[in-house]
Amino acid sequence: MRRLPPVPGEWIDRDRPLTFRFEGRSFRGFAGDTLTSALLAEGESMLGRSFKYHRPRGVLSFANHDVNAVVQLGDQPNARADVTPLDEGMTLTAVNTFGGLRKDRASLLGAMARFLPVGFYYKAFHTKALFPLWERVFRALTGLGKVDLDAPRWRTPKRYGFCDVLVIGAGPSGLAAALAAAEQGARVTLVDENARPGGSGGYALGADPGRARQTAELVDAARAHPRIELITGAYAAGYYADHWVPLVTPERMIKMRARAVIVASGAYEQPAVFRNNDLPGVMLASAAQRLLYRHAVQPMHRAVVLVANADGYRAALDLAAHGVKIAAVIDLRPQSCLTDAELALTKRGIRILPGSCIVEARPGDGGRVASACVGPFEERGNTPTITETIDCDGILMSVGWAPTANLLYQAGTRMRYEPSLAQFVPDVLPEGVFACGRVNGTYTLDARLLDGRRAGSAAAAHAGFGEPKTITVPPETDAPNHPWPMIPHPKGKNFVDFDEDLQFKDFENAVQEGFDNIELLKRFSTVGMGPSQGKHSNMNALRILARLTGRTPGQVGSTTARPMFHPVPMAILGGRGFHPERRTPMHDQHEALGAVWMPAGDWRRPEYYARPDVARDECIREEARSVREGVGLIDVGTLGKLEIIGPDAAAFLERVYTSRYSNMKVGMTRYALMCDESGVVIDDGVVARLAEDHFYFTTTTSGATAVYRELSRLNLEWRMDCGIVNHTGAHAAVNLAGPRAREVLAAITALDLSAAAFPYLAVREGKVAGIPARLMRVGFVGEWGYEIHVPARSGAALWEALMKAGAAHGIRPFGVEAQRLLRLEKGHIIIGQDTDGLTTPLEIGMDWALKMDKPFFVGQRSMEILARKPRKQTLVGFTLPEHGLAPKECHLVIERNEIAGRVTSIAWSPALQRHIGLAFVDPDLAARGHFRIRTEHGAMIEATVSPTPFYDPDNLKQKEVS
Amino acid sequence: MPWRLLRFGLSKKHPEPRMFTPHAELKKHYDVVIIGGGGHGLAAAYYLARDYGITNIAVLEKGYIGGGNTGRNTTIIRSNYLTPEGVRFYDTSLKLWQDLAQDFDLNLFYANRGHFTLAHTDSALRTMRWRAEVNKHYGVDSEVVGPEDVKRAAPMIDLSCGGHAPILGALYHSPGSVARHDAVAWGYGRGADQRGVEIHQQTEVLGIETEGGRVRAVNTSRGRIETGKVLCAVAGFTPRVLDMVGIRSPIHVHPLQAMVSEPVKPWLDPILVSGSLHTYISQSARGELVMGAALDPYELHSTRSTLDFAEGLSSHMLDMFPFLSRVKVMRQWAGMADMTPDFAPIMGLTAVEGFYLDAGWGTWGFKATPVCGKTMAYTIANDRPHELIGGFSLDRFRDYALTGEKGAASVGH
Amino acid sequence: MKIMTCPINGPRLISEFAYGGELRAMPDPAACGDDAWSDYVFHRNSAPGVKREWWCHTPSNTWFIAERDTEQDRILRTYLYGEQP
Amino acid sequence: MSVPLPHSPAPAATLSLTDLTVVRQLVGVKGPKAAQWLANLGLPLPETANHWLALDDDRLIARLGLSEFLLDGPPGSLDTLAATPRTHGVYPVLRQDAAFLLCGAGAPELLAQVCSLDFATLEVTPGALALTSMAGVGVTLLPQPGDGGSRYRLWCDGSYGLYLWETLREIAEALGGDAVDAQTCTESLP
Repeated sequence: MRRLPPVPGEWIDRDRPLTFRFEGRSFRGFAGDTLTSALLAEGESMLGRSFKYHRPRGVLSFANHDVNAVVQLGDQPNARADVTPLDEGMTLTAVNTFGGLRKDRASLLGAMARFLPVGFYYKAFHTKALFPLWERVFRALTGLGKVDLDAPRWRTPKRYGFCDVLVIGAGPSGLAAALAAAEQGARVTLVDENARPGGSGGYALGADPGRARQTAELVDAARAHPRIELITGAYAAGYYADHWVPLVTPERMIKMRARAVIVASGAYEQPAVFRNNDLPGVMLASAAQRLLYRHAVQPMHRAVVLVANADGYRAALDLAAHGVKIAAVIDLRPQSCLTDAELALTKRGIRILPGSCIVEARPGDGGRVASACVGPFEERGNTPTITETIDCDGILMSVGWAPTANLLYQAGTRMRYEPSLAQFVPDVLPEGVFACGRVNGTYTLDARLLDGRRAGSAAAAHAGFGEPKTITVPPETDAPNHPWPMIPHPKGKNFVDFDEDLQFKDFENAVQEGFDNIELLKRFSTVGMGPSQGKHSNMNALRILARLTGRTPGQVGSTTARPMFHPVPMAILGGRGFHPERRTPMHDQHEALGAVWMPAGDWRRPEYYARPDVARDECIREEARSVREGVGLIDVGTLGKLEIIGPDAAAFLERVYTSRYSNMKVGMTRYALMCDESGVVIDDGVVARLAEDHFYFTTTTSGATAVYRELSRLNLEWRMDCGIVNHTGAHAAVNLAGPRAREVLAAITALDLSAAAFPYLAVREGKVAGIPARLMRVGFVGEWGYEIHVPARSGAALWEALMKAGAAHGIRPFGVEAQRLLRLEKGHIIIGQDTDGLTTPLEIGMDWALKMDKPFFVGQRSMEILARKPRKQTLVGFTLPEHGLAPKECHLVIERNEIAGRVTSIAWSPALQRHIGLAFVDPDLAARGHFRIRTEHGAMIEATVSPTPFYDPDNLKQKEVS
Repeated sequence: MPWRLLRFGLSKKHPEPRMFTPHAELKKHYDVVIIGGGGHGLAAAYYLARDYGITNIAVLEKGYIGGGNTGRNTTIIRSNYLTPEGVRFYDTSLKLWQDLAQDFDLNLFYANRGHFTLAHTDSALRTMRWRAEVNKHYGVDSEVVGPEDVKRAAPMIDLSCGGHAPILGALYHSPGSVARHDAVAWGYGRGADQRGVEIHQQTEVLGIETEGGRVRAVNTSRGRIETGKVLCAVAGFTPRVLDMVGIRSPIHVHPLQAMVSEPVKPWLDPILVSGSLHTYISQSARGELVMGAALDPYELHSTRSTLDFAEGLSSHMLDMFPFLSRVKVMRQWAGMADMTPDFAPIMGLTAVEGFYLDAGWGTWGFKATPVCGKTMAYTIANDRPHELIGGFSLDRFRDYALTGEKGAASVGH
Repeated sequence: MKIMTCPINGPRLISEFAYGGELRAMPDPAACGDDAWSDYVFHRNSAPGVKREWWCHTPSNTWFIAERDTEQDRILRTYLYGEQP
Repeated sequence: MSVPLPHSPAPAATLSLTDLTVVRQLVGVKGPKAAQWLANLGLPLPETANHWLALDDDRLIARLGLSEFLLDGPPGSLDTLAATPRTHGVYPVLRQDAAFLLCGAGAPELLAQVCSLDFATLEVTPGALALTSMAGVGVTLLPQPGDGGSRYRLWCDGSYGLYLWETLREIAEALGGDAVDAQTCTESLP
């Protein structure tokens, strides 16, 4: 057992023991453990396998980038053991093993490593015939966890949040910054990804409890402050424009908008590169300290500590103070700087070997590190000779840090390499973005606290609270980073990137092949592309590239850090998933009548009304027949419904539509066609003149929003004396059509419906079933009919009244499909179906709707140009023989084996007892009068050009039968 | 094990030569200067050298090769377009793709997965039937299939898409493939380099000198070069370069974003695209889910990422694949797309003699890399547009003769 | 997400707005030749820089002009059409 | 100085959602002369854009943007206004909006889940209202400070009414709140 007696400030709750299973064996831990700390406490050091070679791996960072210690946790494919909280009864397995963690058959790949150098897969497997087979092998080996295809959708309560100053990282500098900002009056949100605040102030102690106390006091002060909101267990997933930072908790995302952002995210400790630096038991010093102070876990009994800075000595003291035997401290530096920590160690009689390094670590049974082979360290040298082998069951690495600058980069910060620190530091920060603490290049505790206060004050001032205080932060005296913590080894296995199993020589090879630019190197070697996104590998990769190309790290520069900072579950990003849906006031009536719905933008419309034991097409034909022979009712409430009022109303309409409206009589309607500037048809509808200065007009369902918006803009630009009102949602509308329509309507209105009083294409206002209504006599479906518009809240009542009044006449509701058929019989086009993104009015026989003698309309000038060009295609009506196959919409017209057009609409016409349709064809085929259509199975069907309308060409249906 | 890998194991020193020769200096003069070291520019250089013996070429790249949209796209390769011009052009490209890895002797991970464009509305289904018919006419394997076929190829999909946009059918394009994008640039780059082409990275073009309406020289961050022929192949940066020669175009630059998940064991074989949900997805050889969506809604010459993109795309993905709820998004990024009014490219000669354009690549440029190289090489060598790109000339806008590819490219990919 | 400030409704997420394209003067259709017209309809200089654009706050249907740096993704100022400060 | 919103869901029963659609009458008017027209009818007007004021203890007038107005009252209370003929520069707007009321301490959390507006800063100016987007739908949102925290009136296009109602109710219930019928909640509006 490696669990220590209670450690002051530990995060575990010893009164709440938990049991769980890992790789088929059961273990115990405490509430407050993470999977890793619990397993280590139980003496388990092998936690996972590496991605490429399947080498045994244990703890590296214990800071949310141990991506080799990843487990399958129910429907979570890639749960990171180092940070996933332990829960009762969890069942875990290591991901991507073949036959279990201990006996992973794929570990064979490790033995083949020399055959699989960097980019090996670019160099083989690519013969055309064989690649598909190889690909299957790759796909079997690739990937980490398994997706549970039965896992349910998880909807999360995403929310927006607001604060004046957002502080990211609640370590010493972040705490100091938050307090300083709050004291100046700002509303502060302080966020930390750990379960508790304090950061390194809680574990990097050098066995000095005073440091912990100092941090604890800051935490208490922050908790107590009325203007500080502390959120723990949440990470800032990225920095987005205008200080927008998503804070991700285990349950949800808070999209935090701040006036100023302070990045106090600290630094990642970086590994030293030596042979077998990946053995279980070899870890970053800070990982060991976190295990110790947070979870009371003794990570090893006998440690060798590889250092190049004061932090390493403090780590050694922390371990020594908790019963770990420090076999030796190996210092890469020729002579160390005699810090207090170092003296304290010497007092304890601990060996310190300056100017030395670990040449390689050696495994014992079970794969855990058993000894460290030590030799002299020459920075420019090759592999040192081993002078001594020291037994140990753990190695700590403390040779330097990389700033956690991901968010700073995303915000657009320019970083510069500071040689005295051997590290990148912020050079130019964007407006409203501040940095403090380790990420800002200050490492000693006192300096970090000062730096925090400085940033906090400046950020508050930027957010409009108080004046920025001038606080000077003393420069670092002792470089916290070693510029070259690398020990080459002929046998390799000295890892730089643990995600991707990249060794030192992989980088030499990549550069040799010409990938000597940091971005190219990344793309070729995949360094930093694994799940940890380079948190422990980018800095060393950069140092190696700089060395190999004779440049400084500053000249090499670093790769761009993109969101996410830590990976974010799709459900956390997706939230609840809003899908706005519009309903007409008659929705429930349609539902009750058995409507089969079809989407129309945000709307849903009845495609047809299903009847028991009647096929779809038959239902549609019955609906159509009832319109032709009796009376039908359709909900057309999804049409755009606009009004334009004012002295310039007519003039305005004449500028946006192609026809003329100034000469329209009050009480009449007229077809309206709209083009864009290039002369392409974009919308159509009907314009009704209600008064000299007042028009009511409709648009297509899909065009409604865009048309209203664009007309509003044009009205602003043209400064005309009229106003446009959008009544699309405020009006319900139906079309009552059929020979009996007038009788039905007459029963519930006092309006004079005689052809004389209410002629074809007229508009009238009056009451229908007591509801104030606008009625238009339109002929879209080719029968005597009325389009009736009423206030939306009366829509259902209108529908009920008409259905009731029509019952005696056998009224039937009809859907979109029947309407399509009926209008096709009349040869009316549907914008978007009988036109496409390039169709001009000239191609669809709408020349009559173009009033070219008007002073101006949108698209007019382009139309003049188009009119002088030969037509590429023209829309014609056609009929098919009474019997035989029929093509579908969008089947092609073929002439001399070339594409010569396409069918845009086709249907079997009950009225004509044959298939009729509309098609785009070459003008000469239109002239010839017949053409051939090819079905999807290649059958050729002869079509005859036919004038439209197919049905009632003389429009007799609209005339009073005397 | 392939012999190549044995060589790695058995040779003492890494047995691979340098792919791209470094050149300390720019020459005073080149026969052809290619602006843009992406897939298109390098491919043009490769074919100019290989097929026309023109090797005195400088490829100028302001960043690093393949660092633009070549390295930022989601690598979908298909030819099921809508217009005859488009179908012939992209199908030629697809055939070139299939042999490219062997030509290069470099594994491009060209993986034939099959490509479904899902239809959620009857009008979408209509457009797909149109595409299928045009495709078949030109011998391109493409057909309209029903929801059950989609289910068969991707059994885990929720055909109702959470009840919001039920899948009515799809356009199935069996040749649809994905490839390792970077390797394409490296392959063309290495091939061009071996044939004497000079690739100059970190070399930015600052201006283009013309005289009497023809190209004379190019000014770069590393000095002036004289040349009579310049190819502009800088998708996303086209307007800036056109500005140097005073050419106006209909191109609008919009960011196109994408994101990738953590690696998971492969569960998705085909490439799926949904027009209505504005999403597309495939699973890479690394096990990562590569996901994309529609263009950003407004003009912007920047590759910044937005949170609303990741939110919207995730939500729509979960409509199709609810079980991805706990799969994590690892990284997001963006490229800059040259959009044209008709969603077709702009290629060929221009009003400035000796200035050739390979632009307007919107969201459809990667799949066209090989054919662009071939046709632009022909066009430059002969100072005459290749017959395959006749429909893509800049003049078509002046002449109101657009090439309506919108129906096939609107959601890209 | 970017914040855009509607002159009437104040600062909002840019997702509340619709982009209406660059503010451009239309040549006199009667006076200009075909090529000049097609150039106006299709072509522009799209090189990045500060552009004057139409934007609409959709919940209130408020159209206004935004001066926006299309390279830096910065909105310099917004004002109602014709009320340029 | 605005107060931070709580990030934890509100305690149960401190959140209620009410559908006022059928118990309120709405009248809309817009246009360059709309303000003058209303003034001539003797109605007090909010001075600035996107502000509202109470006409009496049961009716309110809201200024939407510069030149559009929305009047809200019990059924029949606005008939005369609705019947008054328009004059030049005055454009009647038929309002058939869905109308909801949101009350209780849980309201801010609910709003933060569906709307990107910082209500804390909106509410520092008394009488302010907002035209914004909520769960993907355009809404007019009007905070009514009252004892027991803010109450929020909101209106959206009637065709989106059911969608918005169901969306808000689902979230309200998740937050421990519930839907309350109009009568129990309409006394002392606005």
